[in-house]
Amino acid sequence: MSIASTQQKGFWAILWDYLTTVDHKKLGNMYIAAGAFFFVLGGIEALVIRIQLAKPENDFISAGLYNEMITMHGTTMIFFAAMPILIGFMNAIMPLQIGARDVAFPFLNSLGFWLFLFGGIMLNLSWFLGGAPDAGWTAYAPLSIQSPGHGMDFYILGLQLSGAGTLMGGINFLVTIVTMRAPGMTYMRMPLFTWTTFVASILILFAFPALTVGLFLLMFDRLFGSAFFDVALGGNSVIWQHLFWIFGHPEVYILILPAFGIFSEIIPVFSRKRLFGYTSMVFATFLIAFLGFMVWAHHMFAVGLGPTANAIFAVGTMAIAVPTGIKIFNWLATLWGGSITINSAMLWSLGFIPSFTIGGMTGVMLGATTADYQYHDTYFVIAHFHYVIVGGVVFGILAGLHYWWPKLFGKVLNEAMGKIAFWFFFIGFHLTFFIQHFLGLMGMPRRYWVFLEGQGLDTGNMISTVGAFLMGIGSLVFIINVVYTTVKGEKAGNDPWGDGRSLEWSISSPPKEYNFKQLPLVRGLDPYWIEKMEGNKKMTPAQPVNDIHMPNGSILPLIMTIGFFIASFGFIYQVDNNLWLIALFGGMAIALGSMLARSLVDDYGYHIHKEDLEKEVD
Amino acid sequence: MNRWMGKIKALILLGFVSLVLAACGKENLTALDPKGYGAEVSMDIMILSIIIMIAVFVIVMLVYTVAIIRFRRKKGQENYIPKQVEGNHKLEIVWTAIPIVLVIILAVPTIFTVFDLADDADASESISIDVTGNQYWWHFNYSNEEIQTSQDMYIPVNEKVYLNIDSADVIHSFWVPTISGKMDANPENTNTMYIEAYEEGVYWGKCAELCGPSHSLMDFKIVVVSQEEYDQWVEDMKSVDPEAEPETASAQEGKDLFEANSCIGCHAIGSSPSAVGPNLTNFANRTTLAGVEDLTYENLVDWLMNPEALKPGNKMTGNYPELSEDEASSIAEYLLGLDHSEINPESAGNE
Amino acid sequence: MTENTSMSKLNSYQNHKSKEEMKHQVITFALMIIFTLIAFYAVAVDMDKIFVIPLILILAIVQVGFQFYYFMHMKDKGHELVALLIFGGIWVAAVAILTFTTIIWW
Amino acid sequence: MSQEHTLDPNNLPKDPAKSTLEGKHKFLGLWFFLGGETVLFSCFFATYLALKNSTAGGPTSQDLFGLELVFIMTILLLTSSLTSVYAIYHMKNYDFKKMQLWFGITALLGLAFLGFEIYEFYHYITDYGFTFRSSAFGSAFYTLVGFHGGHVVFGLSWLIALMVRNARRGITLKNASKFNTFSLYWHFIDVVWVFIFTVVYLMGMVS
Ligand code: HEA
Ligand code: HEA
Ligand SMILES: [Cu+2]
Repeated sequence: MSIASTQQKGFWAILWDYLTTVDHKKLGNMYIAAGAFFFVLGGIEALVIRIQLAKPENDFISAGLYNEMITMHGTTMIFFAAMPILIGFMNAIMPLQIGARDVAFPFLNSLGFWLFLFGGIMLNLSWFLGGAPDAGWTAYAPLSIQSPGHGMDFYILGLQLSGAGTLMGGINFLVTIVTMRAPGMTYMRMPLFTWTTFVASILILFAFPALTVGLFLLMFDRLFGSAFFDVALGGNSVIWQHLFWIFGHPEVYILILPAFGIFSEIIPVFSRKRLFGYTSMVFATFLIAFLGFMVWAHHMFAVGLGPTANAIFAVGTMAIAVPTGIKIFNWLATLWGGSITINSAMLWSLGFIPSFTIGGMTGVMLGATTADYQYHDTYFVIAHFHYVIVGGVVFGILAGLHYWWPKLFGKVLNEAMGKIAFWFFFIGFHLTFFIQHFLGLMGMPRRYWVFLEGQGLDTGNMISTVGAFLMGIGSLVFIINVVYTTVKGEKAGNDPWGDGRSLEWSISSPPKEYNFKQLPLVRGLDPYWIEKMEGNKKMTPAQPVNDIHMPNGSILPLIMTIGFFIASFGFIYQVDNNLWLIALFGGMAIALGSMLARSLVDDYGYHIHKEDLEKEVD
Repeated sequence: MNRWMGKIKALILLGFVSLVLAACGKENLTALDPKGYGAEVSMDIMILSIIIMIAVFVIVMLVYTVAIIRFRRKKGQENYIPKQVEGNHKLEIVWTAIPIVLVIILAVPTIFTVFDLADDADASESISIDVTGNQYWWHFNYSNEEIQTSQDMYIPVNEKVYLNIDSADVIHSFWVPTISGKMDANPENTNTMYIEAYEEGVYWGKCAELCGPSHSLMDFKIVVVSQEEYDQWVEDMKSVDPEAEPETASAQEGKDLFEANSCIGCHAIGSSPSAVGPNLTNFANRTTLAGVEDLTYENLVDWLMNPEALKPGNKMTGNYPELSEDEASSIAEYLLGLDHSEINPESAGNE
Repeated sequence: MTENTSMSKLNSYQNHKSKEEMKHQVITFALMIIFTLIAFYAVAVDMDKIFVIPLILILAIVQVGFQFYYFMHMKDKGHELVALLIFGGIWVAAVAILTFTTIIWW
Repeated sequence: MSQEHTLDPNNLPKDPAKSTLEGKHKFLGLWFFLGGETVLFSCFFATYLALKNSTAGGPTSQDLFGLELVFIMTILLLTSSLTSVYAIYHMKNYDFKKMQLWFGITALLGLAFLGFEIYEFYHYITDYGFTFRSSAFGSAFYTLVGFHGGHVVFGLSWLIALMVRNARRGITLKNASKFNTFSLYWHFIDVVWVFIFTVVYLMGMVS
């Protein structure tokens, strides 16, 4: 348990360490790594989609496979790439920003990670077990009920597992932020990334249960013969759409708000200027979250909900432009009058502003119901949401990776390669998606396996495909950069950018397992900056050096997850053969047994002793 | 970097211009050249919104560009610390208020048009057609006229037509971009919307809600003809005799095969309500085969022998005995004789 | 620590306060039972639908308020944030139920 | 065992459940979780309300429901809420035996409730042939009420595990918060039931 020496550990010891860790930083990195893996997977699926659509009536892949491809692309990207990477940042960075030594529930944190990972594995195993889900990431009933094979079942259980993990993460972050802020870190001194983590967690808390319910209904219909969506027995498929979008729209803000938080950290640092309109930024974040729950039917304008509902939801949707606008203008005002350095992290942030603004504006256009009757389910919508998701969330993730890489891994990413990657990706991105607005309006619906020859759609689609490959090259350069940096990169100091403002820059890169030897005393917004400006090189401690209490690692989260994983297979295959009920009950027994074990054995953690701490150098 | 930025801007602009030059896509498919009431109303809102958006975007980009250029850290400024501005209430109020105003400008006409397009006051005295989406074809039932047909819908020009849309299986969505926006075809209810076409012509319709493997092949057409032609068509369709003798012997053979192989069990000819498969009354007058292919003899024979090759996952595959090439040819000949109306897509002028 | 600590060690003020609180809780419980009785009675005697449904819904909401505020101590200090989040949840719940009862009509 | 978790008899914290950081975390965590559960159950309720008349020719709510059984179940569960309040009261007074006693009664009431619920379902299935698969109404009914029942089962297992595990330990700062979170959870189950008996049973019987 000594932390004084970095003793050489064997491979198995390291593996065991990662399998049992409850350290928020390690889990954060694991989230990011797994998310990156799924991003490449989803990206390859995107490339397959674009190859298929490169020319009219192409037969690169079959119709059924195409539907599997788009479903898996959408599901993987949203649930297993974008969200986990953001949760990874929340895990790794947020506790550092509020001056905490860990999250409130380290055990739950690890459970959440494993549930997410096995959910993703579950979903992707469908490729090898008779076919992937093929009803779109939105899984509209009754198509999803009638979908043959077990693909949809993997979708349902995979999302159910990872959704449970996400919910745990959300609650964990909320409690952490409420109870574990360092002395002096009042709510209105929290960095914006912490704020957006907080608000996104609230969204998770209220949005995911709707998905959980929807998935249960789908699962009961598919696996246990209930009749929620069976019209012959009085079922109603519109219920699924409501449940999905009650979750689905807040979900897009779960994605974008943390990205907003990341930009709100980066832009001030590289403008050397405090964030303009901090209070209104916080307020706007809450307003977006609040309004986010009242707009979901804008995905259902064509369902036939009636003019009153359509009009109300149209107004709600457009209203979101206002708080988002506040944010955009505050960022611009932060740049204004600053002293701007443009490096890779900043490039991604600057690329974000115009790209996201375009995406947001097409969002408002979609919100105008009458026009949406034309846009709906066409490539215009595809263009809209890739503009906000890629131009907002993915840019945010990449900006955050460049910005926090030194903090996470102790090395600064290579600048030259960072810029090359940016330009390839940025140009490819606009090439791919800008043209799609027009394709949509020219009569190309989305989820089309082929488009016909002679309908004026050929050139646009070709351009789009070329763009996608440029994005692929950009991503590859980034991956090479990561490898290169890991091998050759220079070591980073505590504050490699020189202008760090928040607490994470006041400690070593990467931080010690206990983060702060002494909890820092926070004297205002941007605490580290304040200390630097007043001539102190570092934070004033709020307490003397004391023993630090640490939680014990545990293998139970992994075992519990494996239990649920096995049980999921039981659920899926019991329709074919009753023997699978053994897997169902066996898996459940493992999961519940490890839960019981957890609650029966008191875990008091351990202490890092004062004497050892004093030997440490910062 | 600025140099780069300029190049990219130029590139994007170039792309944009070339697009505008390439017109707005294919006539009678694009939503950008509306020839019907719904599409026109949508277009108006689109134009209003795009004007607002361009204005907003220009402002954002102006501030953005100036900020990046003017406030770039220059040589010798390495230790310069700019003023740490907390905020500015006046500015913040301005950029809250202006978007609110813009949003209201967009919201008000949106609300009015939403109610306008949902108005069904004239439903009882207008032509009304029951539209049913099926995997992967469309059925049209002119309930007042007792006419059944599939794939090609005939309507008179400049006339409000009410569509009662539902689905026989999964959710589909009825979309004819040039005439009107979409309406979903749900299995559990009937949605009503009206369309009105301003010009004669054949308009492409597409299914816009994922409905299975052949979702992208579920095209249909609206054939807009003059009022007289429409009346004529109704007349012709009503007087079709499903039992009429085909002209040639091989067509007669085809008819027998059609009946013997229980094709007739799914495909009605005439006004029979049976609608497991498309109604074939005026099959030979169709614009396309199966919605997407040229209606030629060869294509039809291929389709009859192996529909799966054209439309994966369709409901016809495997539901009838395998056909030899000869048998398929006879049936094709029979089907291509089903041109019971003088009114066909050519009457609509285009194509 | 296996021994039970006896009541006597608590200071009497605190003791008094929790006694007081207990009284409230019993009253709360009695009210809940009464509300339940009224609701069941209203249905049993077959009153007019227009009247019964709002009545029993209001009774339920008040009863649940009791549960939250008295049994679950939401009225106590230190529950502000908790209340905020619960009301957040209730808000989302209300919007969801409202739409499901209005625009899913077929 | 670390000294942090044992009680110093001369310096008893006022509220043992929230006197440690861990206790505070548990307390907040559970409340936030209940916020999520509110949405979860509201979605089940919403689905039920949308489908309650979709009986597909099968039994309707008026055919099925009877007041007596539901009334008994309601009283049982409401009372169990009170008894758990008593238990927590005694916990705050560090009276372990009484706490165990009242929690014991809570568990028994919960079990009785569950027994009646199982009887009720059995009755519908055998006497009316009304199952989970009969109609959309059937699916929605069993899912909503069944999920609540599932929560009761989980709560009971939790309670019994806690009681057994701590039977010989008495109240400590570590387990006080566990008992407290359990009781919050149990109250919430009661809250949900109040809406179930009102919205499902009572409203289902009003003609
Ligand atoms: C990160 C993800 C993300 C984000 C942030 C958004 C943001 C928004 N989205 Fe988007 N959306 C998606 C992801 C996202 N969306 C996805 C994935 C889908 C498709 C799902 C599927 O069907 O598969 C979708 C679909 C979608 C639809 C349904 C389209 C259809 O299927 O027919 C609509 C309709 O209203 C919509 C609207 C909006 C609006 C109004 C915003 C707003 O929040 C945008 C606000 C931002 C701005 C407006 C820009 C900045 C503001 C200013 C500069 C101020 C001044 C501006 C004005 C006055 C206009 N979105
Ligand atoms: C976070 C969300 C996210 C992200 C990041 C993306 C990213 C991309 N998406 Fe998106 N997409 C969705 C979410 C997302 N998508 C959703 C939700 C749908 C709707 C699905 C549905 O309809 O149900 C959709 C649908 C969708 C469609 C429409 C399909 C259809 O309707 O028929 C298309 C088509 O162009 C597309 C393209 C792309 C492209 C080109 C990218 C690019 O940005 C990807 C860039 C990344 C790469 C190119 C990967 C890089 C890989 C490497 C560097 C490794 C290389 C290794 C080897 C070659 C071995 N996507
Ligand atoms: Cu949305």
